[in-house]
Amino acid sequence: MQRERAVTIYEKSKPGRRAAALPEAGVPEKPLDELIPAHLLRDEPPRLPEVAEPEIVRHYNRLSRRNFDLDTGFYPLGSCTMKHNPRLNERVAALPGHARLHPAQDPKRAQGALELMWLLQRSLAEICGLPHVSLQPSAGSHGELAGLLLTRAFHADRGETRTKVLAPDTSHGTNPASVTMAGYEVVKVATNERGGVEMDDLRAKIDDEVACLMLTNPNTLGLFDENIAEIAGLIHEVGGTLYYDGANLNAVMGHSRPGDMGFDIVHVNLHKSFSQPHGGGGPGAGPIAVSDRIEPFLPRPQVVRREGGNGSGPLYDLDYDRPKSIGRLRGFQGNFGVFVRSYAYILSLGADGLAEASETAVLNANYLKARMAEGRAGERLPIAFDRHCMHEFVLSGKSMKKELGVATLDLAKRLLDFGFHPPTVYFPLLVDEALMIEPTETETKESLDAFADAIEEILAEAETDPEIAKQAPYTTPVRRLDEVKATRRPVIRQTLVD
Amino acid sequence: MQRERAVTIYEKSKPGRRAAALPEAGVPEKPLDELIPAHLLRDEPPRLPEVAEPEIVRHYNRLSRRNFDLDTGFYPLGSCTMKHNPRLNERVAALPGHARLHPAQDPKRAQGALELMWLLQRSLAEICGLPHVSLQPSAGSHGELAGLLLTRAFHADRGETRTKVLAPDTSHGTNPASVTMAGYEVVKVATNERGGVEMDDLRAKIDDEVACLMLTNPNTLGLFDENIAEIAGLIHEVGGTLYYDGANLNAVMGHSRPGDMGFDIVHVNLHKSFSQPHGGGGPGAGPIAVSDRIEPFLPRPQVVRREGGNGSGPLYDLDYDRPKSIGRLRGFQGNFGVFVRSYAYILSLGADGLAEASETAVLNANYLKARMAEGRAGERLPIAFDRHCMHEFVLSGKSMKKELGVATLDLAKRLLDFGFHPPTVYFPLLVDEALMIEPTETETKESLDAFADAIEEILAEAETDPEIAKQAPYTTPVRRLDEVKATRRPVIRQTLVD
Amino acid sequence: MLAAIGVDSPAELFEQIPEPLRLGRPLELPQGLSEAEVFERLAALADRNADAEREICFIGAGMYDHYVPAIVDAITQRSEFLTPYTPYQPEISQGGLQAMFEFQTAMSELTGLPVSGAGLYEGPSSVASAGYLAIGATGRRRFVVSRGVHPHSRETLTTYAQGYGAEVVEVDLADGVTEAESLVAAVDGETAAVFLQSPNFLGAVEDVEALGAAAKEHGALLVVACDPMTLGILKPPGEGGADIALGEGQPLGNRLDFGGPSFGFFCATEEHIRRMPGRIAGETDDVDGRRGFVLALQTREQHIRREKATNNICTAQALNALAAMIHLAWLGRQGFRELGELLVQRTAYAREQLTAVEGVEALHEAPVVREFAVRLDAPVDRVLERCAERGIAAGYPLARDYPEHEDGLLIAITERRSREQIDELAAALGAAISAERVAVG
Amino acid sequence: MLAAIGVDSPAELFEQIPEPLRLGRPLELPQGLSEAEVFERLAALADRNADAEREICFIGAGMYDHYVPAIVDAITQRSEFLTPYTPYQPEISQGGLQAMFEFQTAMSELTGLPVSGAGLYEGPSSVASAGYLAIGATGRRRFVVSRGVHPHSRETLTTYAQGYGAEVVEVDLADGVTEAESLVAAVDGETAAVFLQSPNFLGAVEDVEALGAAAKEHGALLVVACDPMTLGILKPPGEGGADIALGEGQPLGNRLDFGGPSFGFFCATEEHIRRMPGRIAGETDDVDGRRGFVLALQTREQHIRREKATNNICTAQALNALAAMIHLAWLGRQGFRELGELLVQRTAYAREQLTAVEGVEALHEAPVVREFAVRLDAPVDRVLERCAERGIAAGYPLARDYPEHEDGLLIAITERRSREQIDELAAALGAAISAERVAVG
Ligand SMILES: Cc1ncc(COP(=O)(O)O)c(C=O)c1O
Ligand SMILES: Cc1ncc(COP(=O)(O)O)c(C=O)c1O
Repeated sequence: MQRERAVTIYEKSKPGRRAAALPEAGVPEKPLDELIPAHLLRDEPPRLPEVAEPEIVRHYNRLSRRNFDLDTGFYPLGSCTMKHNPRLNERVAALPGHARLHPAQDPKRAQGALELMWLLQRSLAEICGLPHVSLQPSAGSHGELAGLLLTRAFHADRGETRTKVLAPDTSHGTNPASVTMAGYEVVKVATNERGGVEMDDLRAKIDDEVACLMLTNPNTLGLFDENIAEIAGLIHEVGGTLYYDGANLNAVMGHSRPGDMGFDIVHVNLHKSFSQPHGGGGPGAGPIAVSDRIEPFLPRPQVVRREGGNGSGPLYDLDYDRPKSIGRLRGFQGNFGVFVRSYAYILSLGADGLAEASETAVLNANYLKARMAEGRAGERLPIAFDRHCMHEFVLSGKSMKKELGVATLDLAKRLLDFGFHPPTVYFPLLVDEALMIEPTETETKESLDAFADAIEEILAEAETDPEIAKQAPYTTPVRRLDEVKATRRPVIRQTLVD
Repeated sequence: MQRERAVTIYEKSKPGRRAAALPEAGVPEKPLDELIPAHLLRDEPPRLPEVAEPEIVRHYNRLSRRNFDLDTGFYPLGSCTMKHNPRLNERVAALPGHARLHPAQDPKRAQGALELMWLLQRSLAEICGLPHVSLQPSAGSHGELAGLLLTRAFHADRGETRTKVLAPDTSHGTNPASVTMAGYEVVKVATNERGGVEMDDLRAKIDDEVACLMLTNPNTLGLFDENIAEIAGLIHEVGGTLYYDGANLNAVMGHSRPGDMGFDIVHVNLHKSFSQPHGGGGPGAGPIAVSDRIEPFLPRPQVVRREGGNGSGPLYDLDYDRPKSIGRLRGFQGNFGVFVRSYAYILSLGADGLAEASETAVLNANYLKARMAEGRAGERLPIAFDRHCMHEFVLSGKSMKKELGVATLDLAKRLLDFGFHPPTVYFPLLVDEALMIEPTETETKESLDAFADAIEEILAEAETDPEIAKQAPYTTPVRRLDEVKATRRPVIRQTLVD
Repeated sequence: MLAAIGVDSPAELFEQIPEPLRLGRPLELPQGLSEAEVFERLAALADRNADAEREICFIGAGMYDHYVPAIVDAITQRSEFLTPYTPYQPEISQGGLQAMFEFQTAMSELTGLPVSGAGLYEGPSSVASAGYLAIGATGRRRFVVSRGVHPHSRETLTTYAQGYGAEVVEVDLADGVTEAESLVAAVDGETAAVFLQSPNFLGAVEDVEALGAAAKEHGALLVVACDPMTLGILKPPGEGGADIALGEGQPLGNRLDFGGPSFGFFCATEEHIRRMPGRIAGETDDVDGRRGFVLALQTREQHIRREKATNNICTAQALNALAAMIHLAWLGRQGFRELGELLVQRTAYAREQLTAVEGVEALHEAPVVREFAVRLDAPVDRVLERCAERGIAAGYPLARDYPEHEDGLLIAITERRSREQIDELAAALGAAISAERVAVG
Repeated sequence: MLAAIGVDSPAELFEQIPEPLRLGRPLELPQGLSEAEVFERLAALADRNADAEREICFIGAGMYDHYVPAIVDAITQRSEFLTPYTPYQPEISQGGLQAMFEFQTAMSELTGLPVSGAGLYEGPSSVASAGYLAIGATGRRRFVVSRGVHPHSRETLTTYAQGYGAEVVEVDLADGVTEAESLVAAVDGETAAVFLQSPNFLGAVEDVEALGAAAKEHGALLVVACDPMTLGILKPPGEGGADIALGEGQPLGNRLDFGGPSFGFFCATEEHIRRMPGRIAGETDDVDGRRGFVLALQTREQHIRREKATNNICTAQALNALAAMIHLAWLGRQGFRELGELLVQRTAYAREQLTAVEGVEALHEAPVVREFAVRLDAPVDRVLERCAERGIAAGYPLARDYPEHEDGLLIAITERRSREQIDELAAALGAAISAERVAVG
């Protein structure tokens, strides 16, 4: 990768340069302060960079080469489902009928867009096994918040107010964060030796103050919780709702459905299971699917299909008339561009293709898991819970750290020199020095083998000289960065002088 | 840049893998050999690679990083006008109305495309100062061939057959190559001490066997030939035609016109002066502009505008009825996609913008020339002909080679380590160890200075240790390659076994 | 591979799912299609939308039909920006991190506030996040919100408030702008934050500084939502005393996309830096002293602080923020200012022409930048219908969001709306209104 | 900068142009426009073309409306492939050079000939270049050309022949294919090359091997033009005895673009490797023994050999050849074959349906792959007009190129032409023909 010293676009700025040519106003002009009172006007234009187009293109081209990306190599970032992003999806999302459609366009003149949203809702409902879908949430954690607000509204509607939300100690950080934002208190539930929910602990913590249990299944250990039916029963008994964090849906598409497991509310990360490119940290989308009893509270507006009377075709519309709705979670109708990509993805794979995708994802994970049980990895990086995994698995770097002094972080950094994106590290929290590995279905056996070989090589190297890993990386645009400084004395914008 | 070992897509192939999903035939099918006799059928499908889409994308992404490109850095490749390629042009060329228009569509239903071609013809005619344009030639050398065939037809029409074509010793290789292909014999004309045509030598070689004189003006030394009017006179006196190699048009747009200089035929490299991206070696286009006396012989079909009778607007059409035409030079109407980009470019810059572009191109060249006259460059790399240049200039590495043992090639290779594309080297032939430098108008003063500084640094380095340059490059995906072997024992395709 | 795993079939791996919970049938979805077929299918759907390429679009209401320069697509479509995830491994994510840093600098310049995040989901949810921050900062649970704030923002704030628990009090508008007295009356010592928008939903430029005084007085935060495209012209909220300036980022480099994905920007005073929601990139050095960028202040975030996080946001809208940065660099300091002036002049012209039309009058006289409201002397929906028949999306009807403005129409201008198109709109409105009058009378 | 140069104004630099030759006035062209305006201008022009997205396109005649997979654009639009020039500096051009090498391998596989160039301008000019090669190889100056060869190729060959000096003799078709006897009669000891095309312009598959015998006998080169999309099905020309196989590359990964840019492919036997036109990439090693690629055999080319070059081509169509390579990799060995089968089956169906229509009959019965010719019992231009009114571009009229087939129509099929569309065409043709008959009688 590109190793030259970082220079910002502001540092390339030269007064008077520019890229944009703008149209003439072409209308009779008036002095600005006749149109807007002077005291409301800005004195100096913001100090944006002054750079001509060729330099802008070069700047961001060079910057791009300082990124590692999925189209360059293996990206087994656990829990993030870094699967291939078909370029077809970008092409269809860019069609003017999608890209230049105004969100406030009269529904009568946006029938294609509304039908697409409706079709996506139906598809997700079938995949999740829950009848009703809202596409509004902008990402997974937004879906979590929505789910908790729905739970609150559901209980309020029955005159109840509850205070607690249960979540396993393996849960993702967004779960507890969403719980607090939704005004609940988190109660942590322990994990048993099989990697599932510790039932006794769960029973002990269940009471009628429990509004909801948030679960990921397969969970963040990549393991399917066999007790899910019983768990659902217990929660429903006390009148709580069961929330399914759908980040791991890629493991079970077409094989098992949250709705059938007893979940009331599910969020789906379209940027994970449904191939929306991750964009360096978004955009994504986190549609939610819910059961009948939750439906009345869904966000407003809802995309509906009205059967057309007297022979005329159906009409797709936005339904605002939802008295029990929790209301809006955002502006307009959601991340439509993401919906287009994900619907194109569903059309491309189809029923069998989706099931096959999950099957291959699970197969790849178990194969890599098997490879990691061999040789040095098997010895130094034991699997946290040794059973067949689903789409991902978690190793522990505890003994590696103790015996070689090489921490999981060091291993991760050394992997960079081998041209791999490291797995998710230090999550889930209950596994010491965790390495969470999700290969996805779009990787070849060769890339899985190459990754396993790299780990073996790094461990061998570490046995002779642990410093190699501890000082890594060496070949990246920059080497290990001082993150503490960035938090202690944060420099979060460029200082500009003029 | 990406330094890993080269692996071809065939070497990544695994039987049974694929990217494409194809539609079902959806029609009643018959056995193939009932439709086509068995002896005309192929036994084994061609051994194309078998690779899934993610691997294809990764393969070509990684390959792309083994290229240096204009959007990464300075590319002063003399005579090639490596100016910025506005992305707008790619956007408009991709509009379905352009990209999916069939070339055999009825002109009545391709009026937009024909009007665009007509407008581009008019624009080029104005820029070249010659009234008639054919867009058919696919590149500059194709335009040269066209020009020579036009000359032949022009003379034949007057019952003459001529055998010789004059070209200066500074001319580009395509000139003599085109002459031979057009069935003429090349006669080389010497260059005078000002870098122009040696008039006495020219006079000595002019006779009524001369069909044409091919000239580049400014020529490949970047110098404008002040005697052009006299030269034109001499050629016309003996009834020859004057051909303008338009590769250097970027120097004079809006400042001086070939037609006004007395040229009969001009080719324009749309991929040079008119910003069509070079694509790693094309596509381009080489439209020709000609005078009235040449017009009857232009290639067929010609785009024409017919004024619409009784109030209806004009109709654009393809005119095949051209009895004296030399005929077709290629299929259909030419590289239309290139026409769209170049017309967009002309619209963007407009009359003043084009003149300004040439002015800046000349200014940048002279500034860099001045920088190269300083310090070590001034001493080791003297300018071949010391006058103000136009859009490019030529230095000689002769003394550098003699005194330091560092050849122009070595300097070029060392520049690669500094992140610059080298100038054109060893051309024009009459300058020893030539370095032909064309910065273009889209470069900033900073990049010109950085280039000059790099040359200075390389020369300083060479004075202490010439080996550094002679062994360069060091940082590129591969180092110096054995080109002799590639010609002696050419391996020009992958050997496949199955 | 099966052998290495030690199973005979992939199906075995799914046996960890209790039999009754296995689907045991194919999903009820169509079978997969070829790329060409999927393209045709989606193109057919897209074809049934009247997008801004087919209609002359005067609808705004928070999202605008600006021209997105070609380099924005060219760069954001590069796989190096398109396909990676959040830069958890900074050593191989310098491109994305530096772009965030450049973006933060730009938004800080636009808003006149020193602290900017790397971007949130979009506008209205950013407003709700400001509410969450205000509660944390003040310990109070009461929001005073001008009805000039985008209706979607107000509704989203109310939705969130049900969760983290806060009261939302609205303040009316008069002559298009926030009623100063009512605002003063509404703000008290329990008020966590005062929410204004300028230009407000009716296009009117608010006197943020004057209105904000009430907040200052009671120690409430002043939260100002704004349209970034107006910040080349209007006094930056930071100079007007805003503690937080935020808004919908779509006008910067993002296409309409029927409402998303875009991004929300969120800027604040130094004081709130450790309460900021979402990612923030920061500059630092590597072990060799080489300049680099990382995710700064991660201790605010959910993956570290979990239930104590300042916000629950994880995946945000990084690519959309990058698009904005490229657009801003393309406009440049002068171009950004000029574009603002172009909007002011064309909008003034449009306002003049339209209010000169028989049956159209100004809904308010307040100063505007790029959007304004009018009253129609005919049923708005019928008029819109007639304009649509002429290929014009005439504007955004105010009835749903402002029952008191049943006859109101909101009209937006961008650099893509030429004088000719504005004149066409005037003609279309005139014709539609008189036709409707004939129809009724 | 002026100071460094030592002039007071840029104008001074232009004084080397004699005053009378300076233009001294602005060009008579409009002034520059903003990006948004240029976009609108060109979009308006594009809007006046009936492209294959608006009409159902059954026109072929050498260029076909295939689906170009999205990854082709995604990759070819990367600046690293889009913006560099010819790889004169191989050390920083390995990407482009390796892609050429992969392309050459693919085309060699398709044609069954060992030597492939990196690509020429397009189809017909490649045919003319083959003529130039044949003269060099044989020292003879007479071409025998089947009238099944694309009319544009024949005309281009004739144009070039005026230059390098050669006689062009055409051989007629019978029942859609080249008349064997006339061909035999036409070939003699002075013949430099025999030119065939299969499938020929009327869509008919020629028996290249049988026809080629005449060439072999007299030591003339056998040059076969072919449609690359048919080479998953048809016996490769190399196996049929071709010395040179070439053709229009557009069907592989290149859009229609109203006729260009596309590329021409050009393959030959080992014997002609040093007479090949244009660039050829070759594999070699660097000084460290690392594998690499360079432009091989440059001693053939104009920049080295000048007037003795094997061809004058310089800038070719590298990016288009790359697009073809990506498309071929995307199809893959099996997909390429399957696509060929799909074309054969749909074409057979279309031929059956259409010739069953009243007033439509087969123009020939020869086997076809993806295109076929019919006769209409009504004026072809009027019928096409009527079909166009129904949004169908029904085909290519043969009248201009084959006066003897005034009533002929050439119909092409791609994977984008569904059964439904074929049935629609049948209906449209039927209706148009009967309407025309009524009209006349
Ligand atoms: C298990 C899990 N839950 C929730 C989330 C949050 O989803 P998002 O990032 O889309 O908000 C993630 C994503 O990182 C996750 O991995
Ligand atoms: C001076 C000159 N003449 C002619 C040509 C040939 O043009 P093209 O490469 O477009 O055939 C070139 C391009 O390299 C050139 O530089």
